[in-house]
Amino acid sequence: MDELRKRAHELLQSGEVKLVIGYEQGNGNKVRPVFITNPEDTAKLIFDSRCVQNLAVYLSKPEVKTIGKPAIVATLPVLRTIIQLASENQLTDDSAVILGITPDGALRNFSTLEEIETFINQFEIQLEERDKKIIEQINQMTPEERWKFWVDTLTPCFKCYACRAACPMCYCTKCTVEQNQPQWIPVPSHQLGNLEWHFMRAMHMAGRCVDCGACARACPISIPLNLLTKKMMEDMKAQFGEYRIAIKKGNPMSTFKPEDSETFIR
Amino acid sequence: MSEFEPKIVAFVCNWCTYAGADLTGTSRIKYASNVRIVRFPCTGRIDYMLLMKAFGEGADGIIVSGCHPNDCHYTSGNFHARRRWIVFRNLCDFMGIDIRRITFSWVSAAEGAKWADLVNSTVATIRELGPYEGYQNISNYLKKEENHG
Amino acid sequence: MTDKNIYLPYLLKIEKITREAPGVKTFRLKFVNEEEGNNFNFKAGQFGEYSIFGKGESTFCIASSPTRKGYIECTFRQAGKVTSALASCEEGSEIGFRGPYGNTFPLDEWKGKNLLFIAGGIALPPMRCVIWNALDLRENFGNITILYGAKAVDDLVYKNELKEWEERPDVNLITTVDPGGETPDWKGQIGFVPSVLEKAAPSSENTVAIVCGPPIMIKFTFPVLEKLGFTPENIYTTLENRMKCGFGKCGRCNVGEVYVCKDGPVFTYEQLKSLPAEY
Amino acid sequence: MTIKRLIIQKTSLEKFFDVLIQKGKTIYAPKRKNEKINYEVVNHFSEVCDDYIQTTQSAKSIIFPRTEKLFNYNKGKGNITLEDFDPDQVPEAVIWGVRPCDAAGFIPLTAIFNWDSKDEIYNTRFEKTTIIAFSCTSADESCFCTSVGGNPGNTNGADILLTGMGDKNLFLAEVITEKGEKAVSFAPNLFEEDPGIEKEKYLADLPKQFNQEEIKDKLQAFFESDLWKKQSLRCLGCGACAYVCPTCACFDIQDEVHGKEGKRVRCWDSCGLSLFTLHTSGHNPRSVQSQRWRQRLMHKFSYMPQRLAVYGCTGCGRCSRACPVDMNMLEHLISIQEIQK
Repeated sequence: MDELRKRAHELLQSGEVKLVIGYEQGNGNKVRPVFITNPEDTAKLIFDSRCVQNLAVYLSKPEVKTIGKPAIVATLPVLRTIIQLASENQLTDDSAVILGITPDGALRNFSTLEEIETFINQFEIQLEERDKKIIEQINQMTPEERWKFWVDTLTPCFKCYACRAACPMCYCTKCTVEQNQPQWIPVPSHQLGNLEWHFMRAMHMAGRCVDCGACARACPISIPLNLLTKKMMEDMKAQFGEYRIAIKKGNPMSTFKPEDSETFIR
Repeated sequence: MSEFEPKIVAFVCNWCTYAGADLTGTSRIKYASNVRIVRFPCTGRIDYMLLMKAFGEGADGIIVSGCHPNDCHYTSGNFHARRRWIVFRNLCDFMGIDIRRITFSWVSAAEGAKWADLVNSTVATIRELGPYEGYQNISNYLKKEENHG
Repeated sequence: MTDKNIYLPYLLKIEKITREAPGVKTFRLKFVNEEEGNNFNFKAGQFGEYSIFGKGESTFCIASSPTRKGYIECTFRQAGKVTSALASCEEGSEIGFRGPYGNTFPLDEWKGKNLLFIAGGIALPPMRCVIWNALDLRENFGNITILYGAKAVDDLVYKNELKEWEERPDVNLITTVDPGGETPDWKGQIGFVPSVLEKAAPSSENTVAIVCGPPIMIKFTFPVLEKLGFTPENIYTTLENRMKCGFGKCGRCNVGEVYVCKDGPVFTYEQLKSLPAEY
Repeated sequence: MTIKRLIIQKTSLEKFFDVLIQKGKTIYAPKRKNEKINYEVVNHFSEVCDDYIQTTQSAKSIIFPRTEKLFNYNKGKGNITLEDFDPDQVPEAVIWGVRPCDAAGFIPLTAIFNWDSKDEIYNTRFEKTTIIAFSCTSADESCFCTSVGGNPGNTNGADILLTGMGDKNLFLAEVITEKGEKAVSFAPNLFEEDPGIEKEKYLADLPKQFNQEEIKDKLQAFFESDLWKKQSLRCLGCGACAYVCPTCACFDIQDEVHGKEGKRVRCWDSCGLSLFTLHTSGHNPRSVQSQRWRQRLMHKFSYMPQRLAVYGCTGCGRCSRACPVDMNMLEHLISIQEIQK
């Protein structure tokens, strides 16, 4: 933590960055994002196991961007996000200084996106046992049970869009859900509107999701909506051979292989 | 009570399947009349949301069909579509959307008979499955009263 | 006894459609229920929620004068979901209308004064209502000057009425188009509204100015008016914030604590100056 | 009317609940599901959860549902028929187990739906709903009702307020309104005269942390302050705070159509969402998040007291609990209070 504060201090002091995006102590036992522009305030920075929010979401926020070049505290999921954003031409080497945090909690500097890419490739995205178990349970259900499970799970959603707001990959300024000519997704949060919204969100995450869990953590009513993206990730691994975040690879959904399975096509 | 007549929406590409369906007609092959055809330039243009909308508006079954691999008028549109269908199908299945109600197929401009067979067998399948009540229950929100959440 | 459902619209039949300019149409609307039509009253400056059933509601002014009874008119540009649906309507079809909402132009206070109307582009409709209202009560007012500008000749709306106003001896009409927007036979002015206004230099003596137009036009017109001697309380304009309900509940249109749908849409420049810059 | 003070035994309370059900009331009460507690239709007293500080969502959705029909329409050939909202369709309801801050939330809601034009749909639901509140015997760090004119035993907004004594086998029942009196009249024998119970003794202790009048006065000069950006930089711009709030009333009006039939509905919306004020032209009066945050706070603590003479916050603390990035209302209000003029 001292090292992180020291590095942040240096970066702000030298003027290399105008802003450090990190975590600070919040109310109660909460931690929260902090935006530091004054080197003196770097003492506020903390890092511990509670610091799981994906800070990369702020890299595309207009008011954060106007402050100037940021340095960002980046855990493994954030590093993955940065690479995915780079592959979608949302970031370059110069966009931000990366204050990497390795899975064992050490500060690690990266000077290029390639370095980050090499680093994250050491850690394959793996589902936790708990998630695997839940997904397996759902798979074991009959289609009717699965349908009931998801309708029941998604009905409480009141469409506050916290999942979208917390997701760093949802950087579109106008979301499909807000397109009204035609109205793809009903605005009210009734069952159909909710199902279509979550289905659409999952499909738009296909091959892009870095499994940071921000969407599910942001949900004020605790809908486990990242089960959808997790399952999709597993499917894509099985169907397309791998699920890897890389700068120059093309999204799995915008590429194809001539030998892709078509056993289901008549 | 009258017998259930499945409502089926077919999303087809202009170059192969639409021409194939046309051939079915000009060849005077008789086939089930339950299908409403929606023509697209290419299967690559068929957004999964359109399929969701079809169910939402009361379709009991869906056919999605285009050119055989390597025959795409735009070279690779159907390959891209195939990828999306794989992911789409998996997600549908995981969410309990009845994937038996969505038939994917390649029907070329010369396969008039295949189109007739495809429609007939799809209609038979859906007839057996019955109306898609699960989806219609959630989409008929007009019948529902307020949502207190 | 319960109150009426304030969200329930009147049904109006489109009696006549006039194509005003590219993408701009005027509807003449008649109440399907005659009694409702007879009881319907509004004042110049008020607006309503026009709706296409199945698409939704859209907010714009009533463009006809309250002195013309039996119908209302609206003029809109095809832009969003609802206006696009409205644009595809045919004569004889039915639409919904809720209103009238909002405050009004104080025509009574203007009695005996000269009126200077300044409008740009699609903003003539809200002003047309008050122009006709004033013309129908012509003896109440002094000089009436109308300065109207648009991007190009084709974009000028109410072409027939512009002709009528031009021919009337008791109206001074100045039309202008932006440089490059003129046609070979264009006889009006060429130039932006503020500069044409400055050149025309109408007297501010016993005169109120009513300005409607795109924000950029308004921004540059106010200083010219002040230069000409108009005081802020004698300059009127309208604010056009996004609205859903029209009666101060949905929470969209407020500028600070002022609700455009209730306290507006008509504001004096003096009132605008006291509002936070949130419009 | 003056508040009538009675007492009721816990066993009688259960009977009272059953009487309300027998009288045909739809009872919404806190129910635990997947670690979250929310108001749901409850048919048996045993399902009602009573060990909670606050439900995740507020009780407002029972009177101001998140999606609500305004009227139906039918599009025939050329002509349209409208079918008005039918007040008789609205069930007689009871909200059981509301916290005083939630009950108080209906005061600003009623004000919003009734200034100038009266919203018949809201009013019908409100009049048909009896609010049975329970005083708070504990509070958490997000609670701040005492700072916004409320308190853990506040009777404002409730029809009946129950306060549990000690081990909660006995409750003080304060009957506040005629609606409350009517509910009691269904089973008057279950209630006894109050022997003079000192209610305050049993309430949660929650010190006042700011003065809302002072904040209201200060805010007038703060519109252009850089405070808003400082506070809201971490705000993600979702609508979670507004949707869990007992007083947020902003809504959208949408059409739902299925073939020839359709309905116009009103559904929740939030000033925190970026498209809330977007004009068709592309112009947006509140184009960045700090402006939207300012709107949220100013609306509750400046505009509403000015226009409706009521504050738009009851201190329930839900927004702070729901926020994924710890935008804490109490903390922000205290920081405004601390700014030196």
